[in-house]
Amino acid sequence: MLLWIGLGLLVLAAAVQVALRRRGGADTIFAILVLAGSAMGIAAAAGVLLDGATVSTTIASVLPGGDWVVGIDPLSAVFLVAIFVVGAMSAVYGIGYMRYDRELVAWPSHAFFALEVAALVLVVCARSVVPFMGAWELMAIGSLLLILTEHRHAESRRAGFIYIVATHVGTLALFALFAVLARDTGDWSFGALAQGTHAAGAARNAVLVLALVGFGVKAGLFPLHFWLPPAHAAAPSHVSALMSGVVIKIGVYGLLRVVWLVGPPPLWWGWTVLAIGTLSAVLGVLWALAQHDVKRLLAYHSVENIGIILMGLGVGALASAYGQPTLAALGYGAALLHTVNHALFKSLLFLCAGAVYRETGTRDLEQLGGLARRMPVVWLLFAVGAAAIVGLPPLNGFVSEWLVYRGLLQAGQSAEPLRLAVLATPALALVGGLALACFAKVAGVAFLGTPRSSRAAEATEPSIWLRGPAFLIAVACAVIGIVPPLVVPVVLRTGSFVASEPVDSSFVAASMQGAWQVAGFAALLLAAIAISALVMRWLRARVQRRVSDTWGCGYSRVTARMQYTASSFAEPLLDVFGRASGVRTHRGATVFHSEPFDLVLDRAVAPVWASIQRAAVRLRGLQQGRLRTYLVYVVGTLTALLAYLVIRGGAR
Amino acid sequence: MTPETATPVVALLLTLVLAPLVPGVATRTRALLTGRRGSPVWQLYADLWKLSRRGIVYARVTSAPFRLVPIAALGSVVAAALLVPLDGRASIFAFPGDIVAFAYALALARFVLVLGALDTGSSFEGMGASREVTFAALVEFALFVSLAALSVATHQLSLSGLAGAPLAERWTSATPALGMVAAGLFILLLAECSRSPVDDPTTHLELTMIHEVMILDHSGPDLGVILYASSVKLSVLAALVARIVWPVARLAPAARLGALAAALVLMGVLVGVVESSMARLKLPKVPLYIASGAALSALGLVLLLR
Amino acid sequence: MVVLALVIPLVGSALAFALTSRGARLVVLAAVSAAHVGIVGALWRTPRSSALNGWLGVDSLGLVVLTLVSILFAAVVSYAIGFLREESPRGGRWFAGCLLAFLAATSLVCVSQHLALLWVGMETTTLAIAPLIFHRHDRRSLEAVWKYLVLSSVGIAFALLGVFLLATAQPMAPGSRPLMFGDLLATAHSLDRAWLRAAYVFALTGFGTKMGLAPLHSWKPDTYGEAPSLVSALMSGALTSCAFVGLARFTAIVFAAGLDDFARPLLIAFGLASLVVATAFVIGQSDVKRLLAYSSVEHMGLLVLGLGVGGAGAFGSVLHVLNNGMAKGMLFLAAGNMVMATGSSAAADLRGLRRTRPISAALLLVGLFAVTGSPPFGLFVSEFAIVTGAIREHHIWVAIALLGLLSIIFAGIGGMLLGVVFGERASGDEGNGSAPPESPWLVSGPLALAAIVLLLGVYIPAPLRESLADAARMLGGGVP
Amino acid sequence: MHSLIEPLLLAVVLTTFAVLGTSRVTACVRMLAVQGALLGVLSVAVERHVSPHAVALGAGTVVIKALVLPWFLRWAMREASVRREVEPAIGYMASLLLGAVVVGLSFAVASRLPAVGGEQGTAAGLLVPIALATLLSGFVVLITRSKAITQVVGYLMLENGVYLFGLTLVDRISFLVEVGVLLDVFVAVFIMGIVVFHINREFDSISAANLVELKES
Repeated sequence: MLLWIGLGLLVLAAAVQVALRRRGGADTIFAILVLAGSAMGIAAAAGVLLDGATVSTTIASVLPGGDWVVGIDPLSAVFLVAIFVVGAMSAVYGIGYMRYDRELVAWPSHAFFALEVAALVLVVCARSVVPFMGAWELMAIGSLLLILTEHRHAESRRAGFIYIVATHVGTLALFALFAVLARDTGDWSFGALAQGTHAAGAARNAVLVLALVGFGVKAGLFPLHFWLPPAHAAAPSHVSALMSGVVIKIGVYGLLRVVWLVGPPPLWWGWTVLAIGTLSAVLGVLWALAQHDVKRLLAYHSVENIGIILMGLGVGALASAYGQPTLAALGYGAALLHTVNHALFKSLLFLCAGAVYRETGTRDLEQLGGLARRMPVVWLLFAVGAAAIVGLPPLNGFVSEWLVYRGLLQAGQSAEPLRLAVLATPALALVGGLALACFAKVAGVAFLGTPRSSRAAEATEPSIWLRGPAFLIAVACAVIGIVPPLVVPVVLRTGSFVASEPVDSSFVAASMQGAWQVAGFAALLLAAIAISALVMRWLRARVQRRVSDTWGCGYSRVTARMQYTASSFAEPLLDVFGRASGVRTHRGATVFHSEPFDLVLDRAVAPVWASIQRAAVRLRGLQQGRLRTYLVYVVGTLTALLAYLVIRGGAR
Repeated sequence: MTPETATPVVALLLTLVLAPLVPGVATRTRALLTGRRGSPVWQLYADLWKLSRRGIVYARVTSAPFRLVPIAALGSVVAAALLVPLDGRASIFAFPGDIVAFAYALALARFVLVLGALDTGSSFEGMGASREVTFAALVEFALFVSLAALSVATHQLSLSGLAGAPLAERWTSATPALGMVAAGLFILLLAECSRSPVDDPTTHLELTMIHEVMILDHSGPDLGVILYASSVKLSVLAALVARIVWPVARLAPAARLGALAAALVLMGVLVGVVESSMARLKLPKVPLYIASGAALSALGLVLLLR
Repeated sequence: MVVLALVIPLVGSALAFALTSRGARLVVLAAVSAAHVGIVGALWRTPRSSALNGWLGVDSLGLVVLTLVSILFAAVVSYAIGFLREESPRGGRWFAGCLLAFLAATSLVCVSQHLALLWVGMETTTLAIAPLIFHRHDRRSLEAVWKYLVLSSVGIAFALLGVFLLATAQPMAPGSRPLMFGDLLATAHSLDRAWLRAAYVFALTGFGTKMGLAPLHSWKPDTYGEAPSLVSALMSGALTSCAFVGLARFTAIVFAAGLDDFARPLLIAFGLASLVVATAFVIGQSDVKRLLAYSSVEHMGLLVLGLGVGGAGAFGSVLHVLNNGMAKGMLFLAAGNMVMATGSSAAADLRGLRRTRPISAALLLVGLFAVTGSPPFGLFVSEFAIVTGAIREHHIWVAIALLGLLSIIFAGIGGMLLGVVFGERASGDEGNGSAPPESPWLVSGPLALAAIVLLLGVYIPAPLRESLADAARMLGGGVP
Repeated sequence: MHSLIEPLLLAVVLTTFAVLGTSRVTACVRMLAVQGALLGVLSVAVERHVSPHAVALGAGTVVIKALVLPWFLRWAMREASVRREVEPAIGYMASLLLGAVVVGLSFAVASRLPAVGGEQGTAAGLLVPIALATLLSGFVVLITRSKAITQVVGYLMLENGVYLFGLTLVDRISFLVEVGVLLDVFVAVFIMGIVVFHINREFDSISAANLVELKES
């Protein structure tokens, strides 16, 4: 019930934007409505999460596929929380963000934004095929319109096109997926489908493969991630925050939902998911390291984090295949928690990046620098986000990565071949190290040192519309990081729900204890740092301090142009990985510059599409305008049919 | 407070006190082996004392991160030390999966250190930071190969389990595998603490430095604390390696403490020997070196998984 | 009642030719269309009504298509009023007259239970629409109408031969009346297999040409490209659907006679061929109306594919007739608005029109998703049913090929339409910045169609569902 | 009356060959008229007992196919001042050979088809293949002749073929339908004639070969 009210408020908010257009007060009312609606939704989701009960309502329908079922179960509740939090914050932020662009008419994009959030809610709440697909496509179209907000730039048009084609391919895969699922029943509600397929082996394999394709595109798994960086770079930052924070997570939701539908997946699937996850994580962060455009860089980090999420998911799938319910719950739970956490800190990072973009007018790292002095609040928030995404304690990123590590290491201790999963642990560590390098680069080059351009030098702190939401998200990151017991048991219970295993209380208790211990460690770390801060204070107080230029190692004075650039900062690391790092480098006597490219989009997808077009052009010859030729086609067809007739026993 | 519960605390304090000795021992050994007298082993104590009374110079461009470097370095190293069973049996604070916490606490210190280096806007420190993150990422990878191997060997998820009592039994059954893992860990220790052959703490040519070049602009107590923190890091890791090679869980508390002190000195000597025996590698070669460490541990891991 | 559906348009057509004042002519046009809609509504209330001792009769399939024709025609008429205002050589006498004659002919196809009569209606549609194609009286439209006439006349001649062969196949039992659909269906098993096969082959070629199945589609791009948009809308929406009715009736008989294994492969082959051709020509297409023509080829392919795979596919394709007709009509009318604004149908010239033609631009965008079978539009339901049918009937490879081709087609259509809707004029000038706002006559029709397509995606009225299911059963299929 | 069928059918074949062979458009049209007349007579001849329906149908056929349409085509030619040559894409000899092939083919196919049920056995036995032959030769004309007008001729021949086949079942296809068919053909040709006329107005020659403006570039 609360959920419906929340949805209603979201739609109402969109209506307000449409009705009031640019009149004063529209934005405020919009913000209030969105926040209220989201609060309702979160309340509804929280209710389900606390007492694990599933609520659902059925709407009679005369379409093929039987009645429509809509409801909240723990799985959708977890995603609902993420959707509403990120959605509301980004919506409010968007109001301030769009005000920077005078000639752009903002109200449609605000309206679309609210509707997009509503569509996301419907996707995770739909419990039967037709409404699910409907909401799914509404979501896709909504994202397209949001990406195209600044469609006067050819860049965003191209991004929108790539996005919509990729996502439509995914939709068609889901098309096939549900067609296979619905093959033997006329009732296409998820409940009925779940009964239908547990038995059938081949069908289940087909479903799982199609799920990897269909939901993989949405989630941006390697190698289906190619639409993601251009789209995230082209969209307005609050849209990027929503897409990267929530929309691509719907792909994860889909995978979990399919697992829930078809029961314990076969081994090959678990291994595949684990492998793809590892690959996406490593390649994603590696390619992120090569970027200079802040938003593209963040987009590649989404690929990385989706990879980490899938590593957890893979562990869960393998564990349930080997019949280890607790480990399965742990893996799925880790995936869920990292989903939520990534939704938080990635949207936080996008919001900060958007503020930088609006203030400096550029997304190119090489043009930034020294922003820490100009916009300290944004810098602080960005630092929090960066530390969180790198997985540093005591922030939320650490908690979920800790869960993933635990899953992998515990898998390593089992007797079955399952223990080979432990081999993914070092890869995860490598990802962590690379992420640290990458965000050291972003934070250091963009915010520290001295400005590399005049625009960077003149940036100022953005309005409260931009800072407020980002601040709240940052607080959420810190709270989850410092008090993990708030969330860990919930996600683990949801994990066992996904594995459709009864929740084992001792396991929950154990996980609760573990969560408290993490909290304890966070406390100890903070205490240690506080103590050493006091020590430093005391030491510094005893000596006299002065300020001078940076030690230039003999050079007369240090200029902004002498600073280390992002390209050169990342170079040695990219060098280690050679061709895989997807970067073209230009070395000169005085200049070192590198331009990244997407190995999949530029090396595989674009060429294939080009060759398809060439083939099509060759076929053009069939339509050369000669009526006699066309008549020949007709008679040719007729002859062929007659031949078929004779072959298939036209004789008496 | 029984001795059993007290020893971990004592061990930690002991480590904190003895820490500056380890690099001293290392440099002294190296000097002796290369036929020089070299500086006394307690040189670092003296340096720290001097630095604590020198004035501080802050570069004009620097901001909060630069000031934060010593605090984070010391704080997180100590927090990490809490998780290590320095006394050979149990750490002060342990929980399943605390190996992750250990590694990421050190990563936190590194993050701040790198940001501080970039804060100065100096190209040299930028260069150092770039090298630091490059090698650290690879070390992280190798480190977790070893930790995974140990966790597979001992069926434990916490450091005090990995390096504590359970390991002792496994040594008898899986000596070669664990040997390789230990060797790999020692190689990583040299890289992580930027000792030769990865880095040369005694060089004075900025272009070849990694760790040193990042703290060029630090001075006075700040520099002192940073140096002290890195010595603590060195000795904690040294103690960890020592515990793995030489499990002493069954000895009496006092003996274990003595073992800790001995282990620290011995590791210092060992580091010195290595440094005297092999020259610093060319930077492009370093990843190869780290990879070799990872390979050793990986071999051990595979043997254990088999 | 059934007869009225034919007589009223005929009378109206005669009036339109007779009347001299344009205003009166438009009134007749609107009145007839309204009356026709009313009659169809009444037919829904009195199912199975028949006339002329059974020569005319309304069965489910006919009723569904008749409804489509009637609604589409209403939309087109409201559009035509605006259209004739903007550009009408010679007061639109031929225009109105032929439109109404076309309505009569299509209604005849839908309601005739006698197959030869159906053929007569089919041929008449060809002849009634030809002068409309020729509306612009220039070289290009001349060429278009010539190709259309020759090709479809030849095709329809084959269809006639098919009818005759079917009559030959029918044993001269005293009870059964020749070529009456109902009797044929009932006594299908007593038909002579050999003649029946031959009849089906010719009928497939003939009606296939009228539907525009590849490789018999070659008239389509030229005709749709050159005809006025509303004519293209009628052809792609109504004419092809009527041809489908003809083919469906033959197919039903063949299936009833137990020749599935003979007919299904043919249908599937035609379907896939049409999809392939559509894919090849949609990619890199530079002209909006030709693009829509090839999209029509694609959807005709889907229709026969649905028939071919059977099962849920049959239901899907009957529903798809409805959806595709509405969506195509809507797209052609929306595109027509833009073409009227610029006088060219080249995509490059239509870019940036969203400023002066915002509603049409929005409609194009909606149409893009509707016509590519995206939920929540009706075409999703029907295409989904077809895919389900293919999988349930173990045509896995057909399903895979279908989905692959659909995704490429989407890329092709999306590439152009997104460019048109969101693109900017190559030459920076804002074009007709001072153009008048879109006239309600010109947008109301397509808007209504869009609403219907959307509605069919979320709600199918019970009686309609019943008729669809009934038609599907007649075509040897079932309800998904 | 029945004995007339075979000679009439053979005459039809001859007219077909004549159309294929002649080099004059007018001659084509004339031959077509003759063919139309033959069809009219045939539609009466196939009947065992002459019925008013059959007579009326035959009369209608003669009027439309032998008189009105040819006259109309000639009018169109005159108005369009069509040059007299047929200008085939392939030589007359070749067309004739093709015609022969087509006739052989149709007899082959017809032999594989079951007999048309009923009393007029042999006659019908000849009727089916010749109907096919006429139809296919019409196609040959359509494809090999490039002039719009000659393509109309080809279409009419094709139509005649179908019509011939229809004669096998006069007793089943009711009169009304036959008339409808006839009228449709009439209107079709009428419109085609108009278009031919317009084509001539727009293009200097009415060679349909010029109509290649619409295509995929």
